[in-house]
Amino acid sequence: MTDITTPPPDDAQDQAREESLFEAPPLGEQERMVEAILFASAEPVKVAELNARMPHGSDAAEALVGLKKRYEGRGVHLIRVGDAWALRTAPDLGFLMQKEVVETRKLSRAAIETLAIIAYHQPVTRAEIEEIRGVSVSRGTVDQLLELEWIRFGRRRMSPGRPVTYVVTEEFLDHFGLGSARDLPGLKELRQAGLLDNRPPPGDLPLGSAEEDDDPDARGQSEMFEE
Amino acid sequence: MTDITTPPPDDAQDQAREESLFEAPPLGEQERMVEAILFASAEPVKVAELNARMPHGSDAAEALVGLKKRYEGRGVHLIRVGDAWALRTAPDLGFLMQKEVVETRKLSRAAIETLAIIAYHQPVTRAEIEEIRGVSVSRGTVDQLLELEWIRFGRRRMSPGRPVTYVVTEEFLDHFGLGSARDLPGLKELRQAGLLDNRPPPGDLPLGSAEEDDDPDARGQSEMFEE
Amino acid sequence: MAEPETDIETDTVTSIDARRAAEALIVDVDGFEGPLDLLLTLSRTQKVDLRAISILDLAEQYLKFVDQAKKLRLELAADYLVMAAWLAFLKSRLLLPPEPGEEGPSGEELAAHLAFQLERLQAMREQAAKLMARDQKGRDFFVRGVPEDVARIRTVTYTATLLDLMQGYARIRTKDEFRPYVMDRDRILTLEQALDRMRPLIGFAGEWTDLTSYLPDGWGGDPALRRSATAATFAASLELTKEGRIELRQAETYAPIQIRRKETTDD
Repeated sequence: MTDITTPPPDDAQDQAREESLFEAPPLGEQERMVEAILFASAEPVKVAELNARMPHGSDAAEALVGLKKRYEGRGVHLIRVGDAWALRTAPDLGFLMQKEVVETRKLSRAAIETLAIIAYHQPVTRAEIEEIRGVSVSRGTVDQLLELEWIRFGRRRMSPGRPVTYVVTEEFLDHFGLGSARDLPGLKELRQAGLLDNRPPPGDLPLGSAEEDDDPDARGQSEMFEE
Repeated sequence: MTDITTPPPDDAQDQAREESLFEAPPLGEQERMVEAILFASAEPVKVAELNARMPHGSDAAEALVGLKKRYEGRGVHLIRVGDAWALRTAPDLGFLMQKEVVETRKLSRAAIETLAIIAYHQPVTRAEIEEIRGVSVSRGTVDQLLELEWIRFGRRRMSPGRPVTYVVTEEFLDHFGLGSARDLPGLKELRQAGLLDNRPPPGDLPLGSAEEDDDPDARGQSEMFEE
Repeated sequence: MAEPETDIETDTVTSIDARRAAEALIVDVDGFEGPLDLLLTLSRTQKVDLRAISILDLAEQYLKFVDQAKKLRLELAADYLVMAAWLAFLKSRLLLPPEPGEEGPSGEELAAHLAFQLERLQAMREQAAKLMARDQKGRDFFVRGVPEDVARIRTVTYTATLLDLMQGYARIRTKDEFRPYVMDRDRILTLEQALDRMRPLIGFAGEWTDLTSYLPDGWGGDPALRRSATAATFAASLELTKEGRIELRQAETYAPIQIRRKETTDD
């Protein structure tokens, strides 16, 4: 009798190969497998490793061809990295990988004061602003207001050094809901509104005349506020 | 000093933005975008965030419908997690992923039961969990579930002592592949059988009599489950 | 965990198998999560649907279990004994007709609730098992292996209100001009200042306190300052008394003046 339980080794191998050929999953299924492995993998995966992880008889290289076609023109691409493969978001959609966060901050006290002086005294030079505030004005503060488009450069002053002046913009009026810079309340109104803690000085200086002390040479800025 | 971190947008960008106000990208393009965003994220992404990141006028919800269809039967699935969406590998391909398996700490029987009770009865107080299990809940059990981010604190119950309640999280839904807490298996049957009712014990039962003091107002399980 | 395959008959625990099962339960007593868990395990020996379970039989099984544990000198936790006592009570309620005028729920009601608790616990156990059998993230399905970072682009916008602007301007325009006027009053404590100072403090004056302790720091040394501060503080205390917020007393002429908060709850 022949020993049927132990076939010759060659036959066994052949049989296994044959079986695995029959057992290999359909190509569509292999594509799914490659897709899942590449999706979950932290690194690009070599074809050999794909084959090792997939059921016997699978042909990762062929599945990759199909998968590459499937992802053409999509939001995700199948790309080759050296001798390995990876899924990556389409390069043209890189702009989606950012999130815009808008943060609103209160303007600094220095900036508010500088802005107020420009609004009440425009056109006004930096030296004049410093004189009114009693402290120097940093370049950053002015830049910030320029960038916010709340102030802009006015005409140069016809005085030694021809310093630039600053004026407020339409954007400024818009933001603060003012028809014109003339609509800014005067000192008297500020006081009536309780914005001034101190008692009125004997003379109750109107804004316009206070201006004169600051800048005797300046012409034109005060008439805006004269009633 | 300047605080400005972003330069003003250039003209090209402005123009693009203006155009996009009038014309949302075609739906196919929106699908690509949603695909890329979800693909790039390990966490589920909320529809609102998708919309915020896509160009003006995009409708992520609509794009998701198309995308879901596209991924049907693939190696990667588009799944809903609460009000967010995520791409996940198809569960039937888990066998290919031995390399990616994350070893998780084995949960105790007490922890698993407590988790199920919270999921089905949420929002639920500790006293209610103890009444259902007939045994006190150890601090470690709750801590473990909190640490896994499968449960979190819900609103306090408006009853004497204002006990905290526990609810399950989006991470819980994601982990167990649930679209929402309504998708918990057998929820309807349990409710119909009255097994999710908060039925006060008649008189003095050795188990759960403490519950009465804690929470006389407790009304059934969460409104989450009400249709 | 012992899964008793054999019935423990309520009247005859004679067969060796049954005794072994009962002992297995007892030996495993640490494995139970409380008396309800034990009851649920015992109920399985009835081999019926939980809805059709005989609570009376179950009570007897439980009491027998506790008896045997005692015989084996196993120490049972208190809640097992509390449950035993309660089940004994339930048994008597179920067996004996209710006495006329007896208060409280009937035996049937109590038994029904216990059955409900058992059924609910059983249901939760089954759901827990189903939950853990679901496909799980990181075990059956997987997330993207190389998530991409989302860059956060921060845009800072600055705002200010018209009020800010006006206050800012008022600050500049007034800071020099009126200062001397205020400085004249440097060495005088006004009634308003004393009131401002006392108002937030009196809330804490539950006991009689010497009025002089309310003088501002640094006003007690120089006689001129002290005089002004004392006068203003006294005037302020009169004002607060008038408002009904404090009480004021003096034991005799020239004795220290004392104040304390008036309890508003009294009226």
